[in-house]
Amino acid sequence: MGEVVRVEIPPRLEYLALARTLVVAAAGMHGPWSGHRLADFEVAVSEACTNAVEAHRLVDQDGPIAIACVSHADRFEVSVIDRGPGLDAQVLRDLPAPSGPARQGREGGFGLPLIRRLADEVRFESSPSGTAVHLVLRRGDTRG
Amino acid sequence: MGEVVRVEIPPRLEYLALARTLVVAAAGMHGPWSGHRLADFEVAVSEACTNAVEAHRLVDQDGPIAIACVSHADRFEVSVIDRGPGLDAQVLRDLPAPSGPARQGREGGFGLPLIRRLADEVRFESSPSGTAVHLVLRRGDTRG
Amino acid sequence: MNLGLDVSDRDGWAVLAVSGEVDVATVPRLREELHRLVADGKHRIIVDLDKVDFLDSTGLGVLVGGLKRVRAHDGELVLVCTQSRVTKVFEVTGLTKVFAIHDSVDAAASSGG
Amino acid sequence: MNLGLDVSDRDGWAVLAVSGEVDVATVPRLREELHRLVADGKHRIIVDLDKVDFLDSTGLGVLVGGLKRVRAHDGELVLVCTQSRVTKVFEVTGLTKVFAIHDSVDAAASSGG
Ligand SMILES: Nc1ncnc2c1ncn2[C@@H]1O[C@H](COP(=O)(O)OP(=O)(O)O)[C@@H](O)[C@H]1O
Ligand SMILES: Nc1ncnc2c1ncn2[C@@H]1O[C@H](COP(=O)(O)OP(=O)(O)O)[C@@H](O)[C@H]1O
Repeated sequence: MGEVVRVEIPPRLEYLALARTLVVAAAGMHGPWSGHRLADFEVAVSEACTNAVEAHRLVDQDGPIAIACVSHADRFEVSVIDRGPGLDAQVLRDLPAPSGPARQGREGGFGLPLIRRLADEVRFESSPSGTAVHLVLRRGDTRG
Repeated sequence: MGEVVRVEIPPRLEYLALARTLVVAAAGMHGPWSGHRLADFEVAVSEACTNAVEAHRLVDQDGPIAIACVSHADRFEVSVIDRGPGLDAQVLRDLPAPSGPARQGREGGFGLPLIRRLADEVRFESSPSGTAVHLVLRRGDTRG
Repeated sequence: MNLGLDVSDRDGWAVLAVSGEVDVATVPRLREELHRLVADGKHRIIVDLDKVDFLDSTGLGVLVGGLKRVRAHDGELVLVCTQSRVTKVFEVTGLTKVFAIHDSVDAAASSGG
Repeated sequence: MNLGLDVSDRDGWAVLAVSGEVDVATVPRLREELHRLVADGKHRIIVDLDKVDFLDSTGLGVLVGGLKRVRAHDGELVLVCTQSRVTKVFEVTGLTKVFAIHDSVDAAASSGG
């Protein structure tokens, strides 16, 4: 496993920009990433962090949200770890297609679709004591 | 106590720039800081991080170095925490004045003098299992 | 907060030039500004996103909300953006079918709207 | 690595323009470049630090080392810097008494050296 950079932020929206800055700097050290792939990935990471902050709010959890970055031979991986209520498997299953008609009527709910589309791979690990979202940026992928 | 941002980096010099970026972003959220005081403080923090990386090398410690940022009512404080061999109290006592003649003959050893001069306050806590350097940037200080 | 908002007029359109980072922390100011414009009777709005460095899902949501508001007054809300890092989030959410996205404020102002 | 080095000639001086961040990770390249210049017989060197965003103690150390090397050949090493964030580290270490620091490459090149 590669070297890990880990940052912990208070569960407040004001810290999202800082988390993004850190992730972009860490990924930049382990690039290069073609085109705007890192910029796309940054959006996915930011959405996951937003959801983590909102998850902490739901359960009045003041503790930090952790963001861990690991560079592997084949990929750069960011894990966003919260201590919120956990993510219902149903939410993930019910997720409409990003460009489906259900999206456009609403003002919210674009987060998970963006995560799915802008990261090369996403894994959710969830329990009633929290959620970890693992976002993958693959090397050698020239999309973007 | 204020909110804490904490980052852990591998004990490698390549990660110092990332640590600086994080500290400057965190301090920037809790400013404003007059003149180039934050830039000066950044140098002090960077020197403390360099020493931490070197301390890990001395004892072949692969574990992370932690950098914690806390904003208090009267100050912004950064703690650089390593698991190196500890800092001899003698080193701190023997430290020549920054601009003393002993400095200028050597190519190294400007680190601790810069830390002392560019942070508003410094505290060292050390034991054989590691060192914590606490660097303070005071509010309302218009030096700089 | 790293968000800039600047309002001007152009050929009967209100031009809202946005710069910096639109995220969940800064988006309330964008929402307020759009609501204020509509309340002031500006129902033809160009949102210029060309100086935006970052745009997240809440930014999309506020723009969709703005579009609904002006359309309720038979108005229009169109976008200006040439940066792929920003247009990408419209593409992957299917919103390129919902918004007219122009290359410049000039092109937007002379669009049918 | 975020360090730029560019060498040129000016009125008998070698001008080493440094940009970006000089820290313990990037400083080996600055040290090599200075040693190479001296080995090439350039003993009058202007180090232009005006585009430097960050300079730490190891950067100071390498400049002190460079000064010693050129002086061993009866040469000179002078600095250009107008940015207070960089000049500050020279001040607090007393190195403003050791280095001549000029406002521009022109001023440095026409200095006694
Ligand atoms: N980390 C998380 N913990 C708990 N619930 C989550 C988490 N991430 C997402 N969710 C759930 O998934 C839903 C959809 O998220 P998203 O697509 O980002 O849209 P929005 O946050 O705008 O509702 C959220 O409303 C929330 O119920
Ligand atoms: N965190 C630390 N752990 C152990 N020793 C330290 C630490 N920080 C500083 N020192 C000791 O203090 C000495 C002086 O440090 P410094 O002034 O930064 O100069 P330099 O690192 O160039 O020798 C170091 O050589 C080291 O022996």
